[in-house]
Amino acid sequence: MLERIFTGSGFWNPLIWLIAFVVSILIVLILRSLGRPGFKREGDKTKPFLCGNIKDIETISPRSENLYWGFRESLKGYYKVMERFHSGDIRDYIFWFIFVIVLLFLMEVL
Amino acid sequence: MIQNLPYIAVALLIIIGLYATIFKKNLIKIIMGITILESGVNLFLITLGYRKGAVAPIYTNLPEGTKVPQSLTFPVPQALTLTSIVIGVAVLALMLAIAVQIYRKYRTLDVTKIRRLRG
Amino acid sequence: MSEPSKIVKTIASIIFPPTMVFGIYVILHGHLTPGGGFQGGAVVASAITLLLVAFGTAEIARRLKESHLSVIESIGALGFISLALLGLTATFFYNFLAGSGFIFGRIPPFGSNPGDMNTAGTLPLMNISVGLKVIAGLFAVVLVLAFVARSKGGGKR
Amino acid sequence: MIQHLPALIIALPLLTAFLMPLIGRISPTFRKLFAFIMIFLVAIIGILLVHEVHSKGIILYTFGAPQPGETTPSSLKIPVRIIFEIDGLGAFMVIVSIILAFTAMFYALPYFKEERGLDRFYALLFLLLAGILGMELTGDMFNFFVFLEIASISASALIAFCIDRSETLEAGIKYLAISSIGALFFLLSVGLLYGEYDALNMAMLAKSISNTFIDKMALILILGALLMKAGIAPMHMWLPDAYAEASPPVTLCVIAATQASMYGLLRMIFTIFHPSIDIAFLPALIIALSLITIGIGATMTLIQNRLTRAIAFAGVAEMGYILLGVGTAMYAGIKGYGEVALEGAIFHVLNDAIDMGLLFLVAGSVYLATRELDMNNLGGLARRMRFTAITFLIALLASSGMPPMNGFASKLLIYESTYALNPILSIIAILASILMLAIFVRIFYSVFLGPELPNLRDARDPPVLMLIPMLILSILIIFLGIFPSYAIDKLVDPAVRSLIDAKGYVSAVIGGG
Repeated sequence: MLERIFTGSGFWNPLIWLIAFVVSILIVLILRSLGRPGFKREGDKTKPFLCGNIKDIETISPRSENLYWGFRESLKGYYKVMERFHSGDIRDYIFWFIFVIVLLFLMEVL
Repeated sequence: MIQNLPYIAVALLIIIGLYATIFKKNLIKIIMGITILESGVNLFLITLGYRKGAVAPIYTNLPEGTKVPQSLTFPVPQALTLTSIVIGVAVLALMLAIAVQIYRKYRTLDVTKIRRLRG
Repeated sequence: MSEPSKIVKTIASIIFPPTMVFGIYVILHGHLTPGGGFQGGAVVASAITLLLVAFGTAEIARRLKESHLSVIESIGALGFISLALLGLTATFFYNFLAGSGFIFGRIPPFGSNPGDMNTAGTLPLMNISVGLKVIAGLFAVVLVLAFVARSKGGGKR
Repeated sequence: MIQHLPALIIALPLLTAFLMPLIGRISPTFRKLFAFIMIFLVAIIGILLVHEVHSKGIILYTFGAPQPGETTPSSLKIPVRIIFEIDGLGAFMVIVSIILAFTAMFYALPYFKEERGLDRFYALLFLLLAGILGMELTGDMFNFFVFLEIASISASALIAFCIDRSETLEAGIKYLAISSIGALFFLLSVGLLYGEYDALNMAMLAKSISNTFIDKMALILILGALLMKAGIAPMHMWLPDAYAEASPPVTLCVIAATQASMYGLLRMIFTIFHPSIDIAFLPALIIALSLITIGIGATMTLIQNRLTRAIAFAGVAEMGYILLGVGTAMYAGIKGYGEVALEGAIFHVLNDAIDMGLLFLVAGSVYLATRELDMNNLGGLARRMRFTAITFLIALLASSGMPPMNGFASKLLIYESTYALNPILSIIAILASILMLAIFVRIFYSVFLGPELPNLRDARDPPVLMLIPMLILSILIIFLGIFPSYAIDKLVDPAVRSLIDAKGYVSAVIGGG
């Protein structure tokens, strides 16, 4: 079954993609098998290095609101506007609805 | 001019309703605004079906000499309006019921305070 | 909340029967005159609401359980939808009684006529079922809102 | 019986909804069984109907007529009765709604155990299903309004159903207020069109609409109302509230209602208004709105801490992709790459429904296991909830458009066609899609990975009955991902063809060319 869909300028065939995926996984496995066979996982070799005196390292993980902190920090101004925009006020919901209709109307008339 | 009076009333009702929904803070007043808006739309539909000097399209005991169907108003907009009124009652009842429950939980009907869902 | 005065109670009892009769009239004559299931149902429900205002929520709720109302409502809606389904010999909502000579089956003359109850086929039956549904539904709404209002008036929570 | 399918598919949910309060008095188990049997029947009828449409073309059903196909009474030459008209697009939407409603019902049966008033819940769910299906099948403008209102009323009652939490009430009244105002504007424009052409039938209107000012006004009002109902920015704010606060089965049905509004938009634009109405700025404006929607949806997902709310904002972005395809098709006309864009948009309706549905079902399972939706308090769930984690992974890959999941196929169609229109559009769309993937990885990490939290030790996968709907949707995602041409040939292409053939839609009702 030729599973291809044409997109106007090309086509997309998931089966070819799958074959490529499997091939690349095979390549990765081959590369991995080329590695040093005598490597041992025990000891402190695989543990991350942390400075300071942190206890219970196994239970600490960044909480959801700290992830992508940099992204959020750099777009602070944008998000401030967005939070004011999503005010949760029911009147704003209605206002924006009317706003879009009036905008459409004015663009048509003018 | 006089035949345009209903349309002016429609425009006024819709504007009043929208004004109430956008600028009033009380949830009940917003619900009233929606109801006023709905009356405006209903009035518009009713006005569409009007014909000058025509009588209601009820066949029982029509006045003598009525021409059918020339001197009857359009029945379809009236049916539409009735349906719209029924739907309006359902919307109103549900909104009031939810508003009552909201008052119980939030102890206020001020929409600037009923906004735990934001951001 | 203070008890409504005797005047209110008396007037409500006097007005209640004519309002009921008028509502039922509007439902039954829905296919002949302005009105129908919804309008008549609203009138009847408002008559019951009048009693609710005059005699208090507790008294009415003692006699009319909310679960009964929901059953009546279901029966009304079921009647409506099964009448529509019965028309499936031709199409959904087909008026299979009209002109059949059976109940509500007489064909009215075209144009102005004095109005005959025995016409219009399934429409009066549908009006009746819609009326049942509207009576129960509207009154349930009023009853629930009245309960809520009372529980707040008592200063609870 | 086969010619009554369009009526039965509406009548059965209605009948079930009205029977529910009576059935519930017998026994709760019987009620569950009854609900399941009925949804199964509705699904079967839907599939039969779609099969009929694909084998015979447009199906007409005239209510109250002596014959289902008798659209115009013998004495008149205009359609006066309410007509259901089901073409390829309607059939496609029936499939989408039925997939969502079926999985929702399947999921709801074990999800709700102890709550009161469950017979009302099921009644409203079936009523909502009837409303959605009615919107998709009807060929009558006013009837569309009625079903729109039925769907909004029952959906908002369902959203506000769990009145123990105050947020559900807030979401419910916001949804109801905004959608009733939207529906009133729709009604206003139906009135305008009726006043001008004395017709409510869509085919009749499509035939008679010309390029007058009143027609443009009507189109603007309809567009505003339906864009709002489809959750397009800047009118999308109700959507995260409603999706996030409703229980997962309800959310699935509300997704179906949103997609039905998108269907309404397609129908209004391409069948009724497109050939004759000429508003020059409209396609550009639609594309602009869709880009705003994609941008806001993707970026707002980032700062959400509530799991369902984050998914809901991703859903906003997905609606933006659909609208982007629609806008491109409007801009280019339905030929060449415009047709590809429309194909992508319609295929994305199905994919979006399945992906979002699965994400919300997973969120529901997480909530059921932990009673917690704040992602700050979640973590390490993959150890205990393996199946849920895997399905979430599948759904996140699909909804952020990663190959070989289904989302990629439809998004590729949209990307390439918008690239033909303007490369910048498709670059923005691809960037937003990458951002969505990054954000979903964050959600996946904070919910399922990381060290196990002590208070979540006894989290478990949901019971088997709830796993089945999740499994169904996952299999659909993978199947549509690996064999997209199957869905495109069988479902999407008939829908696109029926949209292109607006004249066929008209002549099926009125006759003639």
